[in-house]
Amino acid sequence: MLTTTRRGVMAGGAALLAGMATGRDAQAQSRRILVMASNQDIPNFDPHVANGYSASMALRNTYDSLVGVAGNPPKPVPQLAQSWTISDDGREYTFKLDPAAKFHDGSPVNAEAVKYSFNRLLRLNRGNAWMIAGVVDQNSVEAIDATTVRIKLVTPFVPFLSVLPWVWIVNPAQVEANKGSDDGQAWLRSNLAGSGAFRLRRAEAGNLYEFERVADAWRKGGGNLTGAIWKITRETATQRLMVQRGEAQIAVDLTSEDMDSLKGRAGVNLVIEPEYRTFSMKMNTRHGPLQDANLRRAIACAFNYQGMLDVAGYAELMKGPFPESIDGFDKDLPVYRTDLARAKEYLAKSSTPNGGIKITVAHVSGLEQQRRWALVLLDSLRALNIELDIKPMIWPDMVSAARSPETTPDIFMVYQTANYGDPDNLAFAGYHSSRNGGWQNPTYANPEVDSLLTQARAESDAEKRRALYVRFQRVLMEDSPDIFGVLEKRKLAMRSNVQGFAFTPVASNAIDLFPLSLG
Amino acid sequence: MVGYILRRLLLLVPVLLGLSMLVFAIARLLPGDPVALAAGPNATAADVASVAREFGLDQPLVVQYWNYLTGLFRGDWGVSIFTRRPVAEDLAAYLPATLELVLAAMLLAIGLGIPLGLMAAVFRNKWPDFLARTVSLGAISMPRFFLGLVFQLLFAMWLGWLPLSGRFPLTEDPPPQITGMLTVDALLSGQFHAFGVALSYLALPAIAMCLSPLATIMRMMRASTIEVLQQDYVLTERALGLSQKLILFKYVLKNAISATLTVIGLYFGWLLGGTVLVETVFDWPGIGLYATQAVLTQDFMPIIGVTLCIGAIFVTVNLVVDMLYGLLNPKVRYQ
Amino acid sequence: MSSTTAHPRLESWRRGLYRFRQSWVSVLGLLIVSVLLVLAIGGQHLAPYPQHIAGLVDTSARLQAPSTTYWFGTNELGQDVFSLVVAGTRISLLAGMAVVIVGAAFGVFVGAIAGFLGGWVDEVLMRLADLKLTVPGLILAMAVAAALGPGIVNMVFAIALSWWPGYARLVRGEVMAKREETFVLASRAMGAGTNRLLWKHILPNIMSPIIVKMSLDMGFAILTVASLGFIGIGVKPPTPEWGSLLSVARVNMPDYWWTAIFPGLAIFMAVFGFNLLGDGLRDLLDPKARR
Amino acid sequence: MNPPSLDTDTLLEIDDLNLAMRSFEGEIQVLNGVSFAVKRGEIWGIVGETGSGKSLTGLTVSRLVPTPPGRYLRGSVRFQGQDVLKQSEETMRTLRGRRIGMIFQDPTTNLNPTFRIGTQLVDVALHAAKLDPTILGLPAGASRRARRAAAEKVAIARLEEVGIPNAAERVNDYPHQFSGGMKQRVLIAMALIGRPDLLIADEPTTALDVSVQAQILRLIHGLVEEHNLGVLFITHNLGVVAQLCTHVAVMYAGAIVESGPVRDVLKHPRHDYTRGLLASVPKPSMKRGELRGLAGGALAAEALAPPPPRAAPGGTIMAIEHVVKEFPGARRGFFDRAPPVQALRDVSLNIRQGESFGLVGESGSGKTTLTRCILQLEKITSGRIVYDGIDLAAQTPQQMQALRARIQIVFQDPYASLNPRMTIRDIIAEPMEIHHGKLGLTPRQRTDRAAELLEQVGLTTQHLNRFPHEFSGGQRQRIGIARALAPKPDFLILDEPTSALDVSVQAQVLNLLHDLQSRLGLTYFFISHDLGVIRYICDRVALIHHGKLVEQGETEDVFTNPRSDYAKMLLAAMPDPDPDLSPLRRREAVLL
Repeated sequence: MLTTTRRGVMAGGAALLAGMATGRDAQAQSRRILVMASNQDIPNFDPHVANGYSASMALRNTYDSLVGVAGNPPKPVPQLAQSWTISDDGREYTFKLDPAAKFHDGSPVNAEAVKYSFNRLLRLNRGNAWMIAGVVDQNSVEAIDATTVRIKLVTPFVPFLSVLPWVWIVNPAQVEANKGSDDGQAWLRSNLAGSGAFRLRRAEAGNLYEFERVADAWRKGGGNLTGAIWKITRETATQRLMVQRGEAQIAVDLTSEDMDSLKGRAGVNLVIEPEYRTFSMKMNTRHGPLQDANLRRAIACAFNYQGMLDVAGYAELMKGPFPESIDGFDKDLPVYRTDLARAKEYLAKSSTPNGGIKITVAHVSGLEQQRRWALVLLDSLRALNIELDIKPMIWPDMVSAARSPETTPDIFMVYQTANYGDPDNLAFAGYHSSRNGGWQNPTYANPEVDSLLTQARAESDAEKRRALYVRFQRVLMEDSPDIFGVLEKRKLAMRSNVQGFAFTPVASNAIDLFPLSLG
Repeated sequence: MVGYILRRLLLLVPVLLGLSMLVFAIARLLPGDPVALAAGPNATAADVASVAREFGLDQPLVVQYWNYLTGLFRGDWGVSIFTRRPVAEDLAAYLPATLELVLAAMLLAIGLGIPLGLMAAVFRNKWPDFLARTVSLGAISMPRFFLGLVFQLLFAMWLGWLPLSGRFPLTEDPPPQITGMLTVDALLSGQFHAFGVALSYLALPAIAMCLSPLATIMRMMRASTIEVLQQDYVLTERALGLSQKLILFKYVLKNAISATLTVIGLYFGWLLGGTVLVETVFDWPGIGLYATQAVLTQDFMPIIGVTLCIGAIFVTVNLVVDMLYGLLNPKVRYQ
Repeated sequence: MSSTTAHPRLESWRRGLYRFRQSWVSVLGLLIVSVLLVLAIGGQHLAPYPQHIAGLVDTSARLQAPSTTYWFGTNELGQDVFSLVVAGTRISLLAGMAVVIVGAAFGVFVGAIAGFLGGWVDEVLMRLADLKLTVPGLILAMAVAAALGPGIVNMVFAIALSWWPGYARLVRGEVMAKREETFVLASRAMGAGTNRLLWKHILPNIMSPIIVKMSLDMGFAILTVASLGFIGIGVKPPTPEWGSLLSVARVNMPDYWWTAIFPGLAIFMAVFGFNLLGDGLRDLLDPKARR
Repeated sequence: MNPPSLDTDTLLEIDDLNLAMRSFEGEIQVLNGVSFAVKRGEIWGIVGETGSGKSLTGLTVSRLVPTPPGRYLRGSVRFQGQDVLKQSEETMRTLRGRRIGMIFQDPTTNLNPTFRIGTQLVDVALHAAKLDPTILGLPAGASRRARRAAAEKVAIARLEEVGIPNAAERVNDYPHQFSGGMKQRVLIAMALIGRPDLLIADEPTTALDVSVQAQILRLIHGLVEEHNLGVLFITHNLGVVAQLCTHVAVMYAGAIVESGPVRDVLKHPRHDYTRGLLASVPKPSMKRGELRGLAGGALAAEALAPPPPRAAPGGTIMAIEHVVKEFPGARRGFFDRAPPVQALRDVSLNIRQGESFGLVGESGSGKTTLTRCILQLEKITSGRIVYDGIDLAAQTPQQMQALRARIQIVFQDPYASLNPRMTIRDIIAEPMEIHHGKLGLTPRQRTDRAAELLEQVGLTTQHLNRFPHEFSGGQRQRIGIARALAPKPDFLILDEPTSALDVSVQAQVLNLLHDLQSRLGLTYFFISHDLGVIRYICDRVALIHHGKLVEQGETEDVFTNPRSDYAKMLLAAMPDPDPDLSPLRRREAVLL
């Protein structure tokens, strides 16, 4: 329990008390604690249940996975697995575990633990389970010997290595000891059973989480941090001020305006990098006026892309469903850009040639950028004599509205983050009809797209796969189900004494503490 | 008096029961689909249904309420659908911060509001009165969130006198947890340095929060003091030569305070329910933020829990106020 | 001393007016409220950039500091903050008024019934009102507004929901006091029915405290509306509501302070004005504040 | 007025005192050349009607008139030679409580409700002892504790002196645990604790019942004799002055119109106003219709043309038979209630057609409850109320509604009994609207009748569209009467209709009532605590005490030959405006 952890701290604190008055400064010196300001709480530490970037941050530092991710573009790197081999048909992966790897309680991280973890993830079917659901099943993971794991995929899945950093390995002994009636969920929610370089020292829900370096961690090297604090700071302006004042070393949720105001300040480094996080406005292709493809095209042509970019700040316009850096991106794709004449042409071909209709757009209330873009859209649509009703909705309502085409708003704003650098990640979730009713693709369905995506998933030949995705992009552009928005750049502010940070465009706000040092 | 207290305590039961019913009904009748959200972004309809089953949400509302109610008696406040954390645990984590803030604000408001109100009444229609009234009206009119922002800019950013946000230096260990209120815990464990530090963090949000009750208490105190000053017995006391000081601080004060007391009780509850604005600005990890988070995700167990918890505190505080009122008013006491 | 009951009404009006004029703060309040009313009525015509209110964005002119072109500067969409703030007056005033009127109407209805009928009706209604008072208003309003979705009507409803018990309590007390007044007794002795007693004798005589409370509540209602807007549960964009304007702009502090300061000041001024006026009105109308 | 002499016995000399008050209407002079002097052993009655400035005169002596809004224009107020108007507030405090004691009208509001009476007395004693340590009988420099203990002893002694039984225990009680008369005694004890030379009593008995009033008067009289005090006794009641005072000053509109030894002034009034005032008080010798009111400070012209003689009383119109009314006791615990309170205990009386029936009782005796029961505003517990042969309690609401037109009531407080938001026309027309079925008048006719009624009660049609606040108390009471007459009743309950009015106005209203009765043949059920008024207007009278009728009969009979002890006591307690009839003075004569 977290409270017990805190009790422990209390005891330690009491012991320290004597030397407190004099020892305070010295103690601060010897402790190198990195403070990260973020607006997301970490409500759950169960590696097979939790999701969200805050949980990812906590888990990637306290647990280990078979492979990690690093570099730009991101590449799988060894973590628990020292090395791996892939069968020719791409369906069998064999991992060689690092024999030094051990859990915090000292027991080794062995193949059984890997198997246990995969199966638990699948069994619970929560958290990141969707990443491997349908790809791996209960019988796929096989412990060959203590340090060898073989995973047989149910279907070919090219980006398999890209999802592995998000499958964490738990200590089966500890989970089994606290299994309860819910497969250890209650216990793991607030207790760690991992092997990562850090462990939780202090948890104050809604306020902060302090991590400390595991003294005898199996993974050697890395930075000099003795600990880190994930401080929940809801206001981005406050996050910025904290970095500015040196109260925090890293802020992860800054706006473009924040970045502008930090620019050129002494002691602050800014990281502004493209990332696999797309923003698009999904149009309801199954219900309401936007079933009419011409109207969709008209809107896509009328939209003020420059205005969108202006208010977005550090971002670039999307040129189709994929970021440019993703393999499979079609460089020659003809994208819609602001062209009123063309918009009016499309409008004339639609069932409402003179506009005069009212459509709705939903965005997540509180997401400032979405609000701004909704306003830009409102302004743009006036040129087509289309009225826009902006509905800020809370996220649960958005999710439930997406359930059926009838309740889905005409336009549905959505961010999609690629958890791995593969086109499948964005394309399958966003455009495959099996995902209809989910928020990533509430309505769009096209059998041709479905078959292209299913084929591409299994296609191990890179060239053929690329061709499939190009074809997919062309079909999609013709259908125009989305207004392709922007790729917002990742904006991190960092004190200049933070060393060892290397940007990776995957979940880069879930800071990997291991390599970091404080100078 | 004892009978009175017992009767009031007994009355708490139906009130809390009614409150729980009301809140439960409101929270559960709101539209929205928190279950889908909890099931995760990639959940299928079957997944959603299984989550609903897991939380007993497929049962009739009455059954759900009954389960909730019986759970309450076991100390089980339900589980957040969204985070799957027990609400009781969350409340234990968030509530002390809010209580500390509200108590500090109330202490400030009472400590300053009563003497200021007394002063304004004594100098009625003279400049101290006008000043106090205008400033207090200004304070009531100032949106707390706006004031918080201005405070942060002024005292934390530009002057650098006080910390920007939070409750305690991040990299230092807080005093051992006893009540969860850092200043109190620091005092209880004798860590006076930590007390000072915690106090410096508490100062800005508490001040931003206290202004409105301060002004109300001041105005109330002023009004009731003026009323008391016009009472016949004050004339008698003056006519018999008692000093102005004695009349004011002994005879008038006691009568005037009892009228103000009710406002204090009401304000306490009001502040508890309205901390979210200040907590947002100062990143004060309190119940208001928790509630807002729950509202935004329509996570009804925390909503019910918070509302019920605040309601219970409110009712209790008002019970205490009523008892104090009885202590100050012999007529009530002897009934 | 013995003639406190002898305040004739006209005299007290004159006396009140005299007091009202005596207190410069009340006059100031009246002045502020008058300006707000003018802005609320003629805002669309007074705003220099009415098209910005309707939603025109000009991203090339975003976040400009106050100047002679843009008195209060521009926001992140390049809209004129002054125009938005002026346009927000109507929303805030309307919403505030609606909250107060809806809350008061319902509260008066409940309070009058409870106070007049007494007995178990009174018990039930008042326990309900007490219960309502124990539910934190802002959280309830948040929950309801969030559930109903944004929009002025929903917001007004959500806030008014926690507004009525205050009126119910006030009216009940006043009705109970007035019910025992001799002139009501006189009418009862003549054989007057409930309707006549309530509408002709009791309610007209308790209007003063209700009006005073309403005017004092106006400011608070505006504040609550703004608070909901600030939390982000309020009106729909592009409606320029002060709380939402401030909420959106707080991320711009302190660099683009004008986007936040001016809506904040507008809220402050409106609430301040109504509070001053309400205070003055209380001196004018509330028998308890007289003497 | 004699020039003030510097007699050593002279406590207070007020000379040409002029005071102005600022209000929203501008500055008004409220005291206009007031002069008189008080010596030790003298009891000066300051008598006058509402607004005559008598209370302000009393407050001025302790300089308790707030300035502003007050402003002294001219004159001096010398207390034992010092002009209090020129003293500092500090010096004034050495006079207040120590040299000058004060008591005020309403004993229930003049004690601080949240403190034990002991605390309040002790604080006054400690204050006085600072100026005169002998009060506590302790050497200077005694410890705080000793001083407190001594002060408490003194407080108890004083309470005993003013006749509080069990004083040593009762110092720990709170004011609400005392009755009105006891509270006034406590206040007198408080005023006397510093052994003052001058006692200023501002209407100290007005809020009390006659019997209690008599006790308090006796107490004050005794204290003057014992301590050789000077007393300034402010009152509107000439009877009280006649009973208690040695001297009297009659005030009218801020000026003293006449002053001197009480016998001289009351027996041989020189000023018109004094004469008028005396003529306004009903006296046993007066026949109905002989009472004369005052107008503009002078005696009013003779009454209007004498009313036609009244018809002889007929048979019983209202029979009250064994009426009992109980109220549920106060809640004591969760389930527990105090036993029920019996407000009326087996009350029976008959009222005859066309007569005036008086009901006399002190506060809490059940008079008001009885009227409410008659009006069916309260349900009686048992017994019957039969009006014109009809059992009222057995009527359906519809039947009762019709009966209500016949039984009307005029209330005590003319300020509270008229709806301030309605015009006079609407007020008078209201019963006609309610009893539309019986009267069948069109709105136009109602207005006409309202005008007619107004003229009948001595007002004019111009008053129809005005609001109640534009009228004086007496005028309002006339409006109340007009309203009661509107549905053409034959039975009128008059619930203390004149007790809130000044005597001169009371006289006018009594005359009007008499006149109306003669003209319209009404039956009056007249409730009052004022025996003089009852004797003046009623044919028969009943005395009620603690909810029980103790005596009833022909008025003259009861008054001249009371049988019950209670009636005897009441009659003895009633202050008569003839100083020669003062029991206090009789004793004084014996003592001398």
